[in-house]
Amino acid sequence: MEHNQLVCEDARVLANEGVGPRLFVVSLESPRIAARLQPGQFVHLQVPGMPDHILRRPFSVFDCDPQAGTLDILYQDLGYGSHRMTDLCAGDVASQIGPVGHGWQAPTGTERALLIGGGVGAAPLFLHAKALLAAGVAVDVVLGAATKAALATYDAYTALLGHAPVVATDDGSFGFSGFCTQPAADLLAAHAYDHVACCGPEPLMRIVAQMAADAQVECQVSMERRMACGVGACLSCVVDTTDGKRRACVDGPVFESSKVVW
Amino acid sequence: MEHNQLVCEDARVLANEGVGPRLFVVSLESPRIAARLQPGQFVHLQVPGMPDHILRRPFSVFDCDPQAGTLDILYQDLGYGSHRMTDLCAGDVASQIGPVGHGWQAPTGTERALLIGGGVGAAPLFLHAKALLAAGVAVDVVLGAATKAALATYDAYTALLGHAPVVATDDGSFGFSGFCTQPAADLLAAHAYDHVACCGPEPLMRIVAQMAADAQVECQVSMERRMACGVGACLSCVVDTTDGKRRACVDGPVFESSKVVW
Amino acid sequence: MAQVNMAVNLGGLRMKNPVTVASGTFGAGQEYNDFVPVDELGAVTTKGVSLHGWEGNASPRIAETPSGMLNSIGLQNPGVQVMKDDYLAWLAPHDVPVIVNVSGHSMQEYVDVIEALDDDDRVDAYEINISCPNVDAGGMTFGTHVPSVEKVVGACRAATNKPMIVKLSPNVTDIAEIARAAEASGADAISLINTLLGMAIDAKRRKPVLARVVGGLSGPAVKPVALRMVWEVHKAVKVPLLGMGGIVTGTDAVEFMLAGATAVAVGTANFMNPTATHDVIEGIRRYCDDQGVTDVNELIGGLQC
Amino acid sequence: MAQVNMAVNLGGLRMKNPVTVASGTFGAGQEYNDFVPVDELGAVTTKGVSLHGWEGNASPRIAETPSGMLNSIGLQNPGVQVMKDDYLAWLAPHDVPVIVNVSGHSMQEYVDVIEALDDDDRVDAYEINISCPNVDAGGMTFGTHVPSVEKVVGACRAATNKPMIVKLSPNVTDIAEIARAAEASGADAISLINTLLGMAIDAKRRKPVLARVVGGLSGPAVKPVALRMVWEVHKAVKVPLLGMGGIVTGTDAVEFMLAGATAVAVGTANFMNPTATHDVIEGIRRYCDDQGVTDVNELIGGLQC
Ligand SMILES: Cc1cc2nc3c(=O)[nH]c(=O)nc-3n(C[C@H](O)[C@H](O)[C@H](O)COP(=O)(O)OP(=O)(O)OC[C@H]3O[C@@H](n4cnc5c(N)ncnc54)[C@H](O)[C@@H]3O)c2cc1C
Ligand SMILES: Cc1cc2nc3c(=O)[nH]c(=O)nc-3n(C[C@H](O)[C@H](O)[C@H](O)COP(=O)(O)OP(=O)(O)OC[C@H]3O[C@@H](n4cnc5c(N)ncnc54)[C@H](O)[C@@H]3O)c2cc1C
Ligand SMILES: Cc1cc2nc3c(=O)[nH]c(=O)nc-3n(C[C@H](O)[C@H](O)[C@H](O)COP(=O)(O)O)c2cc1C
Ligand SMILES: Cc1cc2nc3c(=O)[nH]c(=O)nc-3n(C[C@H](O)[C@H](O)[C@H](O)COP(=O)(O)O)c2cc1C
Ligand code: FES
Ligand code: FES
Repeated sequence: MEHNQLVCEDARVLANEGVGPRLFVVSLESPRIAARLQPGQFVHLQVPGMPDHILRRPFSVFDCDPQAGTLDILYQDLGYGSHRMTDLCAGDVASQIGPVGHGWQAPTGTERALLIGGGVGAAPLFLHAKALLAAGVAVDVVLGAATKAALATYDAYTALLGHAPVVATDDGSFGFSGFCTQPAADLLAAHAYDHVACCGPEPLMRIVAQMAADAQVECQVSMERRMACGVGACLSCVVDTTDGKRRACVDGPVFESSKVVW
Repeated sequence: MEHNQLVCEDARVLANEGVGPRLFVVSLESPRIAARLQPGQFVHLQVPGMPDHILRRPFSVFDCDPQAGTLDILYQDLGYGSHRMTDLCAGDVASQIGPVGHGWQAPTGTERALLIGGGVGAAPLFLHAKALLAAGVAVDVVLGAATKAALATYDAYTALLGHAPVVATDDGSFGFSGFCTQPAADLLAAHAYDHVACCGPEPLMRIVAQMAADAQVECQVSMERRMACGVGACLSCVVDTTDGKRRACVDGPVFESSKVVW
Repeated sequence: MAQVNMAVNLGGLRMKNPVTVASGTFGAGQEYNDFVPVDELGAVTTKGVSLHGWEGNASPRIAETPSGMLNSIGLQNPGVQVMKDDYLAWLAPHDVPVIVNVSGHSMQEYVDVIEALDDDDRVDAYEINISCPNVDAGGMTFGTHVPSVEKVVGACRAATNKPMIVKLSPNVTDIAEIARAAEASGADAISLINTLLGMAIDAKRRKPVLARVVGGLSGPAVKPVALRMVWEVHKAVKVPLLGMGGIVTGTDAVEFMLAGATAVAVGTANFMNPTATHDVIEGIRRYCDDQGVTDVNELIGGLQC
Repeated sequence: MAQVNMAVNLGGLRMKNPVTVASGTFGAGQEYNDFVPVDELGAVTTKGVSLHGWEGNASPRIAETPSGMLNSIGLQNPGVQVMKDDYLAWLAPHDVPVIVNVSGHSMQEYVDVIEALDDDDRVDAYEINISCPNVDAGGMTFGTHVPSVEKVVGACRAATNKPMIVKLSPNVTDIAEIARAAEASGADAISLINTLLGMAIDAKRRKPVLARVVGGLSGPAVKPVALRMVWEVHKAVKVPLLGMGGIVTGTDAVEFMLAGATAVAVGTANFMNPTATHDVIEGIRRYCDDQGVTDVNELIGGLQC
């Protein structure tokens, strides 16, 4: 693997908007990171205005425009730092390290790929879908969310794919009523895939990994761990794999699901 | 002494402006404190946006409008918290405890008073001057500063007194060239005073106290100490007095200078 | 919404809720009464008192540190007589149990303080401070070695039948060992932690910030150490614990109770927010409501691990 | 503006400036090389290494606390062979002294690690970690009692002639006593502090945040404790000190030097700011310029009190 050069850059907030229940998209001007970001990589962001909280927060990049030098993060307000992020205004500056980690890598020769995103897990798959489509790969997308209003990426995926993604909501307010594993299983049964990529809550990824294994399709998952350094130095973020404990930040966040010890 | 009822109030910033080198005046809407504040009392302010700095900062009130419910603080940017204060904008909110402490109390029957303010020490004397003038007392004011630009209260005193205060600057850029103790000594020699009030660096107050003692004039000084609670509970702010260690926050900040053990 | 039972029993001291104040941060309640009527508290804990009073240390006595502060007050106090004439007199009409924090330069002085107070009905319990890092004689030196802990606690025990809380220093290798010694010597409850010994330096002036050079660290910064020690002591002794160290919110207090504290004390947080004690009490109540806890005693030692 | 002499000598280890990294927070330099070329450092200190490597503890391994963090990594490391083949091989072309941080579950393992490394020229010094709070056997248990300190340090001393730094735990009653034992047993330098034992609790889930329940506290929150201990040890021993604990800025580093440290290590601050080491070096230089200090060695123990 090539050495993935990291930068620490003061990103300027361009916009920060609510896109669903406790869901926000922040757009950042961060040209040096945007220029080199690969699908599935993340940034390690220092949320401004909370100096008593010393750690950075890792966020996947949802969308990225290398020419414009901008990137978008889809985030959920679920704790102290992500709540503070909702206060960010255009013009604010936040330091971020990136692009971090090992992203999605569909096997060479992939013709059809299945992407499954649960909750904000839909975000890091978007650039993957973009790249696959650009490479001529057929892409099916399944999105799961608690409720219709939380399907924050639905329109973006619809525009990208040229048709709506398959959708499941826990409360049945839109699309399939129930967990998104069901439509994913249906698709897996219906088509011949070379590649599955999944990001979302760990139980979802575990089930998808099992389904893919049963269907003998290569499968990748993006793992979340609490991170201190975000650059591979501190070993705070390890994931149990068949190769031992590996760092989610730089050996991942994307791992072959067959290597993860769930 | 009557019990001085304290409140803790969210004050709204109305304005925050530079008035000299590293000198600022912040105006706050703080109706419950403004309504009861006595000259020489202070507020114990929580500077917003620095949660890793847990202590409040004490600031004397420079001017106060009980009807409008507003008060002004003259402050110097000289450390972490006061530097953060320079970022305050209209609409920001800062919690403050007040009105704290034992203020100036000219002896009954005072006919002529001498007020000596060094640096930002000019601030807490302003309301005292106002009250004395309103009570028909003749008031002479001496202000000392490093340089002309730092005489931030000059105009306010001029307007209040109806004439310019006596001024000394260390660099001779305005008024008497040198330490303000000289014009103060001259005034003390020239007039019969019943009361001297001084606020400024401790060396200044010590000299003034000695001059007043020599002239046998009653003299009060406002003492600065690092403060934790600001309400009399923690004993972090004690001043050595002839009555033992007394709390600057509630037994002071204004003390009879004859009682202070310098 | 069911009414939550907030009452706890701290080694014989009945408290209407589990929240008292950390000694030395709240006077005897009077200074904060404008913000929190002292009757609201589960108990009030006084500033440490010695027999004839002490002057305390020189100024500066405090320094601010990241998420914390250092103090070197040095147990300034006016002595037992003023405690009775002023503080206890002011407290008398209030419906709140009083814990008197006891200091001494010698073992005998601890006993003398207790004897001077013991027939006073306004004193409901003692907190024996063998952990103050800010005095040269007595204080922490008593609290860091088993034999001296046994001696002081044993002597105090012989002097009173009132609930006796022993306050431990965190500046030790093995807090559980010290706690067991205090328990074996007659403590009805154990309080912890007192301050961690620390220091601040003014680089420009090349001088210590505190006149006394070193001081005691308190505030949010120390909470992880305090929680760990409460948990260790909870596993080591049977007597109830009074937990403290960096408690600012109701959630912080609940964490201490889950780690094994029967009651908690709010200290440095009072300086940050003068209604901190009130807010902590309400925060505990809200937590219980949200979690369907009907008796706050269910939380004590309820950590699952 | 005169050129400041930044070079220091840490018990025989020559450093071009007084700044190294705290073990375990910087890998062996490779991961931070995009931000701070490792050659800029006065020395690089590796993550702790054991003979055949350890798996470390379960996740979650970290928790954020007020102005600090807890970690319970548990000395995960791939063992001496990988240290040589990978880390030292990567470091070899770089112009920076290497301090290898040595761990063991037993006294023998410390010695074995040193013996396996001692004829490797790429190792310039050892830091003997007798203070890790995150392993069940060895680690901190060696560092909290004089007899075991003497044994481990003496055995390591017999195994090498290279500069040997002994790293102390702050979780002790008397740090000066432990430091004297390390010095008497052959330490060329003493480093302190390792992490303070702490704990974090998730009140909602009623569970510890860390899988291992307790962990080591580091970061700005611990700086006052670290400074105090450096000062106490400086007064107690003659060997030079490597100070650490919450250093974020050049001013922080200067404070440690004034308290008695010959060199300093930047740890948790790297996570906050990946150029922290560079910024600390520049900050020390700027302080010296501003204060008219021409040799950084003038600062060591320069506190006036
Ligand atoms: C590689 C990676 C990519 C991520 N991408 C996104 C994203 O695109 N959008 C998004 O909304 N979130 C993402 N996350 C999760 C995000 O980092 C956490 O939600 C955030 O750090 C929480 O910070 P907080 O201060 O709000 O929470 P805290 O108040 O610190 O904690 C709140 C809760 O969040 C959990 N948490 C804290 N840190 C992490 C973490 N690093 N990983 C998982 N859980 C954590 C805690 O256990 C706790 O339950 C990603 C995490 C990783 C590791
Ligand atoms: C009763 C009282 C009234 C005051 N009125 C005013 C006022 O009207 N205008 C004004 O500009 N300042 C006033 N001060 C001083 C003001 O409180 C300090 O300048 C301020 O707290 C410094 O905070 P900081 O975070 O900027 O400084 P820090 O970064 O905390 O420290 C910077 C320097 O300020 C000193 N300092 C810190 N706290 C205090 C303190 N409480 N008293 C004295 N020195 C301190 C420190 O020793 C240090 O040298 C008053 C102080 C007191 C006690
Ligand atoms: C200013 C101050 C004064 C204190 N005085 C005493 C005291 O007199 N007796 C005592 O036992 N503890 C004293 N302490 C320690 C506190 O009671 C408490 O143990 C410690 O501060 C930790 O709690 P906190 O972090 O909530 O403040 C004092 C602490 C502070 C900050
Ligand atoms: C994530 C992490 C891992 C650590 N690993 C080690 C280690 O392997 N060996 C060691 O001696 N100290 C280790 N430490 C302790 C640090 O080297 C240092 O002593 C401590 O963190 C205090 O410094 P700081 O506040 O600057 O981080 C570790 C600390 C952290 C935060
Ligand atoms: S976060 Fe430090 S190694 Fe992954
Ligand atoms: S600041 Fe607490 S008594 Fe004055």
